[in-house]
Amino acid sequence: MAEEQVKLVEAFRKGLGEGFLSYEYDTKRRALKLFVERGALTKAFELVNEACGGEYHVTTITGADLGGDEVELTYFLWLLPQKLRVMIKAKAPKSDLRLQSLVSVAPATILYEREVHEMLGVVFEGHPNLERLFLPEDWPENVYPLRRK
Amino acid sequence: MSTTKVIVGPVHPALHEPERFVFKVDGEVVVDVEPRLGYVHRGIEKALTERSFTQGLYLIERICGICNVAHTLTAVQAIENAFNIEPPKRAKYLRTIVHELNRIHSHLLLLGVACELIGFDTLFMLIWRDREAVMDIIEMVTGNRVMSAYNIIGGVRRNVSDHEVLEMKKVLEALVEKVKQYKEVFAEDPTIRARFADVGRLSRAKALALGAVGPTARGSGVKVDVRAEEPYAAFDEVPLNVVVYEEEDSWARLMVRIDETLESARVIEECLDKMPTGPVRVRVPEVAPQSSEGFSVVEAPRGELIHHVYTEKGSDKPLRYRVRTPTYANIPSVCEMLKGGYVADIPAALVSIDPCFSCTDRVALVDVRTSERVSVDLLTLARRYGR
Amino acid sequence: MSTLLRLATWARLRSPWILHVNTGACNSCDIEVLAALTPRFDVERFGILLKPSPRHADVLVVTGAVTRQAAERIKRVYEQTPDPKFVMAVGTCACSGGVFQNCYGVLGGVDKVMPVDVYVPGCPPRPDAIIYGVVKLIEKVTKGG
Amino acid sequence: MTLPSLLRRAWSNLFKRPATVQYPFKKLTPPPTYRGRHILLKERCVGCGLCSKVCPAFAITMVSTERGSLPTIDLGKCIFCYQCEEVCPRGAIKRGIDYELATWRREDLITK
Repeated sequence: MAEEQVKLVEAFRKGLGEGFLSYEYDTKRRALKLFVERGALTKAFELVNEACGGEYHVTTITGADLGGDEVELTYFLWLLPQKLRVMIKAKAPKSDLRLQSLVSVAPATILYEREVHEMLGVVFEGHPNLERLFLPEDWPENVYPLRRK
Repeated sequence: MSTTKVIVGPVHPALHEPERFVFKVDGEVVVDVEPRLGYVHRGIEKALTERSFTQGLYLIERICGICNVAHTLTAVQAIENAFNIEPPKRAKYLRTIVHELNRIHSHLLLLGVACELIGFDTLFMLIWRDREAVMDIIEMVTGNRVMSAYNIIGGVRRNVSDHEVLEMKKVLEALVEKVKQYKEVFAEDPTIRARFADVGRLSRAKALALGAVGPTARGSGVKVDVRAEEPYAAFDEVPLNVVVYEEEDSWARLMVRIDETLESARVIEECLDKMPTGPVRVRVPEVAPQSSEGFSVVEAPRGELIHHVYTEKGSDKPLRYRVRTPTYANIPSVCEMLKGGYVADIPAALVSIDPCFSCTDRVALVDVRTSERVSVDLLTLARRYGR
Repeated sequence: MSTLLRLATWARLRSPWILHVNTGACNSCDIEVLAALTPRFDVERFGILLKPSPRHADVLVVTGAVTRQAAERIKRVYEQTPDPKFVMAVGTCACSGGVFQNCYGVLGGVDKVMPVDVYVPGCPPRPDAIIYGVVKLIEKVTKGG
Repeated sequence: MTLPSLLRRAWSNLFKRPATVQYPFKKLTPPPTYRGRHILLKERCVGCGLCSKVCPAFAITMVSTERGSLPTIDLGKCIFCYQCEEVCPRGAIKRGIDYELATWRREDLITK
């Protein structure tokens, strides 16, 4: 792990406190995985923003229901000055699928959050418009195509 | 302020791409844009979890026909990442070559279509005539003009012979000459300057904030290119010059594509020279050897493309497969670009992101709901206002 | 066949105007249809023109598997096309659904929604294979359109 | 682009062969690598059914005949990926370059 990565992990540890769970480093893909509490996501994005002076790019959000009781969200980021791939991971239990919307911090997440909402039923609090994006108008309510039974 | 709603996105004759945008216009100026996606949501991500890795690869290839090589390349790299296997070196070079050939064909296609949208049919026909040469080599190497079915997990399907290498070099050399002429036309021609320069502005700050990718970002001065920054396949040995234009308009985005075409041709030639001999594929297990996750990021012709896969030990199907296509990432930016512009400039701005709507899962057709809404297609729009 | 009808058939064969409809294709068939119109294959030799409106078209060239969202709309396009109309299903997806069979968003081939006159399989078909489909269509029209 | 250079180009194009091919009057031959209609060598087939299992488009079905179980390929479903050629242990499916496959009826696309 290079100096830049260590710095970011330290910033997360200091800034999030309890909200920061752990980290992993994938040497082959040169990617840094950071596991955080779902409540700490907004703060995490602010820390990233600070670390690279606003020069970062939100690649995508993956929502995955892997069969357990939780839905895993992965935020893929690319930090331009550090040339660093960062994955921020958070989990939300299926009984309470609520997260803060990150649109105010990172406007690029606007469509991704809508997609995760309609495919998995995750509610992003504070999102300006959580309407249907891909599914047909006659698709039944509360049926999410990518949920596992 | 009274606004009228204009729906764009019926049967789309120029791009052969279906989409729908609702524009709120005040006179001639666009005030707000609202994209409606998902007319052709086929449910690929779900279907992928129900098919084996090999079968899924052919489905992934058909997410988008134009950048199919980019899709399969990303998929095999993501799966190889999850399986923890390494393809042979020659296979990596061959992947790069086909990937770049695919980029050339895609960029020439877009440049032609852009010319047609502004009514410059001569250049459209000329560019498409020369594009056929690339299609011929793709057919020669992979076995089909468009759907290459070339990348597989653990390598590529077919080796190239020395004769084919020579043929490729010859065709590319001729092509580069022609593309240089087109570059001159694009840079100087008054028609093109009048229709594309200063249209669809997207500032650097906005491009970053809205997550623009590929030529859209590079036309706004953001220096992001996955090939240079997170090198994959053979790009760690074949250095790439990233093309960046600072003009922040549609013209800059088209110029980025022309320069990239030339750059791709150079990369292919370098790859052909440097390519080592050896096997082109390794045997891979049919079922996932471990429960893990893999991802891969690739610079597709339209921008950064990411696939993310979760595997489960002992299963031949992925647990979750996620695809994020470049056009999807560019939609917030294109909405921003169109705001404040004229109605007549909509096609010129829209075409400059090279929208690939089948990637993004949709189709739109004529939909006249109420009498106050007007339904027009892009080409008529371009013809009516543009000439 | 009356003289008038024969004249109409003759005129139709001289210039079959086409409308290209994408019902959820992956674009590869679409670019091959477009390639058939450009200099290398140039179907304008036979008076074939691409028209943007269904009301001007004689032949509907349909590419792609029919998705749930597009089914309704493609029916409307078919109804708007003036008689006599012909439908060409270009590509494997339009013939049967291809790889997209069993996806939740996909109904199947074009023949689920409207009658098809010529099937052109291929993934994607070469432009010359598409021209061959046109030849087949013309054959069909002359034999008893 | 200046006028003289344009004129020079126009002049040189006068003596070039036209870009348009003469299809359908003259048949084109795709390269030998082209993936067209399959050639099914029935005498080699042992009826293992691997091809029907691997087919991503569900185009191959095994039909029992008097010669045992044989595959039939529905060209209307086939995506010409030739994964079947790759898995066949006996090499009973071969590449063909025939691309003129258009028919009037859907049933004609199913090879017997």
